[in-house]
Amino acid sequence: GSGAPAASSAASEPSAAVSQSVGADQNGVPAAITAAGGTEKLTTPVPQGVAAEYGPICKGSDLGIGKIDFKTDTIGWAQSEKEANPFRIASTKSQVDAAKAKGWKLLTTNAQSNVQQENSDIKGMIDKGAKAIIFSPINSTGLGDAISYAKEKKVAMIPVDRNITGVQGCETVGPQLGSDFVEQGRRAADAMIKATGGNAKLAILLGASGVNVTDDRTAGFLDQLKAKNATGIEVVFQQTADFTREKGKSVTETLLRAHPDVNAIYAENDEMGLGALAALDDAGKAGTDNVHIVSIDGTKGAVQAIVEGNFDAVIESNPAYGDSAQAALEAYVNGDGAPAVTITTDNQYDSSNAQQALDSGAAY
Amino acid sequence: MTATAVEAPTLAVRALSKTFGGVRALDDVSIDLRPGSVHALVGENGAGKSTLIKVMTGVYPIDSGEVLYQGQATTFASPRAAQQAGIATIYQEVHLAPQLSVARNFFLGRELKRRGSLDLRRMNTEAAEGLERFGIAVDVRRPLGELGLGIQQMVAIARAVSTQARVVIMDEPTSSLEPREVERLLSVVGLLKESGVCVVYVSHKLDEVFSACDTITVLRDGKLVWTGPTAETNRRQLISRMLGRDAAELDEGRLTRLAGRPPVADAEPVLRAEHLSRRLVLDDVSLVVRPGEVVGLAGLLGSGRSETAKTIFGALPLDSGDISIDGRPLRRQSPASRIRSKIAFLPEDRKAEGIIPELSIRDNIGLAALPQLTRLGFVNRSKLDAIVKVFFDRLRIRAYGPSQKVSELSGGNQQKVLLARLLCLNPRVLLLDEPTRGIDVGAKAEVQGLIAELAEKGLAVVLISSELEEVVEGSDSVVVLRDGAQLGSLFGDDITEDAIMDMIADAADSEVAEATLEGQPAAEPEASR
Amino acid sequence: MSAATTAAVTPEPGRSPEQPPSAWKARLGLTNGWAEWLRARGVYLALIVLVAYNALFTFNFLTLATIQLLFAQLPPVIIVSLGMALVIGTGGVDLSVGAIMAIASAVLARFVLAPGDGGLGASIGVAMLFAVVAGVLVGAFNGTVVAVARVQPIVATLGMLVAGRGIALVITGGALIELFVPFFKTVRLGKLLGVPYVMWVAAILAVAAAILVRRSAFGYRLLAIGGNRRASVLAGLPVQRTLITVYAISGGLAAVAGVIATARLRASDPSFTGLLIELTAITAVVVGGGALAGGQVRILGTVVGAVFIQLLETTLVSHNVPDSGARIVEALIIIAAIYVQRSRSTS
Amino acid sequence: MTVDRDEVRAAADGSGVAAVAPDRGGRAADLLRTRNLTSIVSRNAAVVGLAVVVIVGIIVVPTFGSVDNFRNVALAASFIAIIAVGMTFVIINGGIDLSVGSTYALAVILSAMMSPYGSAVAVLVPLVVTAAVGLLQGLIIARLRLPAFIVTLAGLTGIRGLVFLITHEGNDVPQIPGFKVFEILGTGSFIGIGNPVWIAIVLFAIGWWVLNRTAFGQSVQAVGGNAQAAELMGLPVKRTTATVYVISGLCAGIAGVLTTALSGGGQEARIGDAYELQAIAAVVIGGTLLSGGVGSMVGTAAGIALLFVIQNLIVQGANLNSYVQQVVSGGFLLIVVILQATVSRRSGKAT
Ligand SMILES: Nc1ncnc2c1ncn2[C@@H]1O[C@H](COP(=O)(O)OP(=O)(O)OP(=O)(O)O)[C@@H](O)[C@H]1O
Ligand SMILES: Nc1ncnc2c1ncn2[C@@H]1O[C@H](COP(=O)(O)OP(=O)(O)OP(=O)(O)O)[C@@H](O)[C@H]1O
Ligand SMILES: [Mg+2]
Ligand SMILES: [Mg+2]
Repeated sequence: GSGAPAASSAASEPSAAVSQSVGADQNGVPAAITAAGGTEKLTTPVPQGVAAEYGPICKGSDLGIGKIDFKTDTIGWAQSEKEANPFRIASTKSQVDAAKAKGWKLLTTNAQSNVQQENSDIKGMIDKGAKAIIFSPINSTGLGDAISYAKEKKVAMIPVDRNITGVQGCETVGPQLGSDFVEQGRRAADAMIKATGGNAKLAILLGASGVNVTDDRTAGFLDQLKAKNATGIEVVFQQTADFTREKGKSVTETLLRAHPDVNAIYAENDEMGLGALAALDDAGKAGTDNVHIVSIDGTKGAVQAIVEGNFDAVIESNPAYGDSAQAALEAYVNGDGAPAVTITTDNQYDSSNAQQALDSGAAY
Repeated sequence: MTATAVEAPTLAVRALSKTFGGVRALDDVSIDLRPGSVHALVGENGAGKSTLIKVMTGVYPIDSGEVLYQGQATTFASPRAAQQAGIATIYQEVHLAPQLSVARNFFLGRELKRRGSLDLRRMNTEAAEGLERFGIAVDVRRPLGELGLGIQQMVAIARAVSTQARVVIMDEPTSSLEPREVERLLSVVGLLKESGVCVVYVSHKLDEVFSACDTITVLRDGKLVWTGPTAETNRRQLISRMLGRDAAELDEGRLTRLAGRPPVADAEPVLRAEHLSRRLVLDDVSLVVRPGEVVGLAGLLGSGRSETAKTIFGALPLDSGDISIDGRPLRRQSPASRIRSKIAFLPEDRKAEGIIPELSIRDNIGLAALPQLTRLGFVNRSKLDAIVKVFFDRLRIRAYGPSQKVSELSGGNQQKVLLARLLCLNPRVLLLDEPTRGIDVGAKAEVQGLIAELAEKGLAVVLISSELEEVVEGSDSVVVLRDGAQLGSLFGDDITEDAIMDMIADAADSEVAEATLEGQPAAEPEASR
Repeated sequence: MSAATTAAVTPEPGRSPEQPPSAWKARLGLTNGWAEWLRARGVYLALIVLVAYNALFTFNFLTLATIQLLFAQLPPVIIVSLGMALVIGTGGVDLSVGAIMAIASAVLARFVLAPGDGGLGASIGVAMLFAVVAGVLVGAFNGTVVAVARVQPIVATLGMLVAGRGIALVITGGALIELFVPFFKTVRLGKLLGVPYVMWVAAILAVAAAILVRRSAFGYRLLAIGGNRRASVLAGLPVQRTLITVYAISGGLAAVAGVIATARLRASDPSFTGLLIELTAITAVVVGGGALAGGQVRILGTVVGAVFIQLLETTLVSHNVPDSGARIVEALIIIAAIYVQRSRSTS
Repeated sequence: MTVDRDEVRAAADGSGVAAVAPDRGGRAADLLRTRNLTSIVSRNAAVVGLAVVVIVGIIVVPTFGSVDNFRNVALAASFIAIIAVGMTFVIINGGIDLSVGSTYALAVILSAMMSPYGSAVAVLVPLVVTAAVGLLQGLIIARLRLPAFIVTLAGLTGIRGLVFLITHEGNDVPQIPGFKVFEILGTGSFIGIGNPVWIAIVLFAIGWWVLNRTAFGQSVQAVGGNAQAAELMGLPVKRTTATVYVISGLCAGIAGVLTTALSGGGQEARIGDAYELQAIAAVVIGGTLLSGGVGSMVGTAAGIALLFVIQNLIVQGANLNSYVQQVVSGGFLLIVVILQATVSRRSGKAT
């Protein structure tokens, strides 16, 4: 729970951008949110660190979920992917730290990117007596089995980070807290346009294939280029680098041979961006004067790269849902309820605030 | 039905040729195989007998020439096609599916069914009956692989014979059988012949050929050198045709009788293997071998001869027993340590336990002697080549050179490669399990001669052979086994085939007697307890 | 050994009545004619075709820089494939090489990191040494499980594939660790005669492996065990020792690859270092003419196989083929490549 | 090593054919009895292991023994269990199928894609396609005699590529529009146990029957033991080999359809990643030899159960972070296979 408050201080501009683009969207609601069943935007003033809230206010009692005594009952945290990259590490750490601070009993599992495993992890924790599950869904649709089991067992379900598709309002799961990946892509496009002045030969390092984060970040980025009519930015290359630094490096090396004229790279996560930077460095092309880099996540390494003049901008994808999710849970089961969908504020770093983010610890 | 020479051939080949790489394995061969007759194919190792069979039955494609089946030019696309057309073949050294039960093997490919499901009950009964015909009474539900090689061979034969085929081809069916089984097999061959089946019979054992076959074809270097009725030839002529040498020349080189050397009883034993026991396999077997002595192991299939040799060699763990060389006890039970103690072992199952098929003849021979040929971890190739050359020439291995792959050799030549592997170890004790299995008359004489020669040089030899004659003629003393237990020993002139068979038969009788005597009372107290 | 004595003892007897194939033909593997020869070496042909395609259709391909880049990317794959070739030669397989790369990388990181950052502050030389030792030990463990406990290699090393990466993550504490080691720059960019140092390392290891297989007693044993393990036991070969050594070598080579990969990335990334490299290496061995059943090792074929696969992937990336298409094309080309070189022993 | 259970039982009863050579007396009978006993233990090492782990689990981890938990473990295991049925055939036949994870994903995606056209289409199209994919690989392996490992490795890559292709690089996550009847296959249950579990049980029974009670099953085993010998014995080696890959593809397809039916929604295109390794591990833990010829369906069932019970115990019993979990499950796998190998060697044929 350290990231969110710190981030919010620098959040006014980007959060405005969120509202703006939400307003600009066809239905007025981003795809991920529609999918999550949030239909109407709440007009109540949003708290710090929250970009927008949607849908009705959910209360656990609507699903017959009883009150939880957090001193004695346990709750569960189901992580979707290995705690291998900084995002996942921070994400789990945030849940664990928040629970520890409150003195809650938290079980944790990790599904290692396997959706069946996440289903059975969640059900396993329920069998073990967890009264509520906070979980990071592997994808937006594959957890129907675990969700219906939880419903049957009257266990509260709080999805974080990704939203669950195909549920309406609060009928199936409790309040959802998430980032808007499409929006992250759009903001990356904005940053890229700003960095390149609207003229560039651009390469995209895609995330792992078949993952909706990849799709959203690509779609948001390309849509925004179109929306902003940035015809000067020519996308000459799109290859997956699997969200890893190693692939980011080797794909960029090949890219530099096949397309020596590329002068901008959009990396869909920081790791790939840093891999690209390593390749550029070996080729003597590091630095934003040579090749512009914009990436998404907001890890320390990438923010440091801004400070060193190698990255132009980093769009944050805030993993720290510990405090907010646990607060939402408490409100959902014991209090007055929480909004069906909460989109958190994602920060954005460039040369103006990178050093500050490092100093304050906002970059994770 | 009676066989008459005028009957049309069931199966015939015309001008058949087959080349492997540079080697001409079959060269313009034409043969007629008639119904109701038994046709022998003989020839040296590597003469092309197996190749002929494989080309006829669709294993190898035909290079040139044709195969006529029931008067029609036929090309079998696969062994399956040949089998379905009514040609049952027992290929040389082909193991069935060792993990399946005997009965399932017996019916493999033509399973009996009841309501869509295998009729195991009937398969078991009928397989047991089918094997009875050959005097094999085993539990047909046991996995085949648990049985000795000889039994496996019998199952393969019984399986082929029971398919009601028009043609039955047997490639060295008796190589792992001992006399009693051979006799049974030959009587079945007789039955097949009477019922009009065309039988092709390949063997290196000329006695079998003369007693069972009507027609003989001799192959040499892939060419047909002679074919004719059995009555028109004799043993010596046949051998001279096979080897391509004069009959007179043959007489000089002939060496079959090995025994009759000066007694060696007074020398200190080299090998002492005493009270060898292994649960359910060996029961207190003892052997003592002196330098220059050949000790034969005799017994029926599965009597534990191979196991005795393997335990001495450390390849099969012992429950109890003492083995010593020159009075020094051997403790570590591993082949490697036995080889260091100068014991060498020739396994009976050359394919599974002997050759390394993908390696060259040179490497196969040098394998066991590597420690002596290695300096600083590197193999001294010139030394290796020199040693290999010695044995390659001495054993007359038939190949285009030591660099040929062993898998490309005929069975007999593979056997010689294995012998060479043992001999270059300079052993003091030789354990030979079926050393002449599947090798031709010429080579057999050579191998037998070699054994005698080695014994004369002071090696201690343990000889296992399913050919009783070989044991009788070659051994200075014989230990007779049955069911893993030692029945007794025979020495010198007492060693005769009859003596051995009598010993085994007596034991069988007394065992039956014991069982009937002890069986009843033994059960009583148990029940009352 | 002197050439004279070798020549003196190897004349072919030529006793066969047929004209035996000449010795040089046998030595070149030409006994079955040119068509077979080519077929058995289909991987060279496949590589030539791929290079020709690139020369014609890939922008900027035939340049020194491109070749140097390829040489910089290749060594980890080649080195891992060498070990894999030896293991496959014994009839086994080593799925844990990627995990061992990760372990080596993690050990390296723990050693070079300053004590303040939770490391030991060792010099890079010491760290690399221990990284390789760690790989050898893990390999030896695999070998022991295979040889002594007689677990089937694929499962034994599958267990290590799962556990090994976990161990690497435990060593680094889960995260990627950036390493600022000046020596890594030499590893990445240093060249001798225009060829990157790392490629020299790979080449030397390949030559060493070839000598090991063809000349040493160990090589003989390895092939014998792969050809017929039971017969090798009965021939008195030290089967267990040989197998353990082979897996240890494979582990050691994987560790060397792990060190190189770490230097390339300037970071230890235990989650992804060497991920799935085992499949690439197995493919390289098989495309290079090795048989999974064991009994033969083709070092040159393996190296060429590794080059082929790496170049194939690079080609697909250079041409910006979408992931879906790239996977399909890669699958088809690999099947085509092994079809071309299909070993004649199968017929 | 594959004497059937009932055959063994019959032998123990003394029913059936005269068991022992009359002239070999009691020794052979002894021998038969002991071999059967030890081979029962060795062949069922996985079953024994499973029993031990379950009993220890129930005692040590209180929540592990609940009915709900067992029900959930069974449901979670059922998908890979179904894949493992096909894998058992392939491995006994002497091959391996690395493509099942991708084939499974293909079925998952196709089933959701086809669901707008009705339940029958959503079930049948994926099955036909996955059977065809299996057939294609089987034919390449059997006819062109290319190594199964590489062919199915290419299958793993290529089929995943196909999945990405039909989902536009994974951008599409096809959904089931509304409720479709076939979802019952996944979500329904009978006497409290989920339908996928029942389907898995039925497939195991059929698999056992085919393997041990049909001529095809005999061929599969004989070809796996020694393909060359099987060829010479006149068995349809190529047809058998191609067929096992069809079975494997089909099983992966069934598992995929059930997954879609259970989730009621679409899945991402990367689903099923590394499932092949789990299936192979289960088969091998079950005592099936990768060298072919020897194996059992019961063993595979126990192997799958063991894998999932261990995984569940890790969740239920300890609160480990993800990489320690990995070390524990890899270590467990190693321990199980080492024990398995040791037990079967002790009691099986001594080498
Ligand atoms: N697959 C093969 N590849 C190369 N050469 C072969 C192959 N099979 C057989 N040969 C060669 O063909 C010749 C004939 O072999 P074949 O097996 O037919 O002999 P054989 O008469 O059956 O001998 P034996 O009595 O020893 O079984 C031999 O020189 C052998 O080396
Ligand atoms: N007639 C039989 N009935 C039952 N089991 C048998 C029979 N014959 C052999 N066996 C089994 O086969 C095993 C292997 O026998 P083994 O081959 O070692 O004996 P052997 O004396 O060397 O005979 P062989 O001539 O077959 O080599 C024995 O342990 C025995 O259990
Ligand atoms: Mg032959
Ligand atoms: Mg024997």
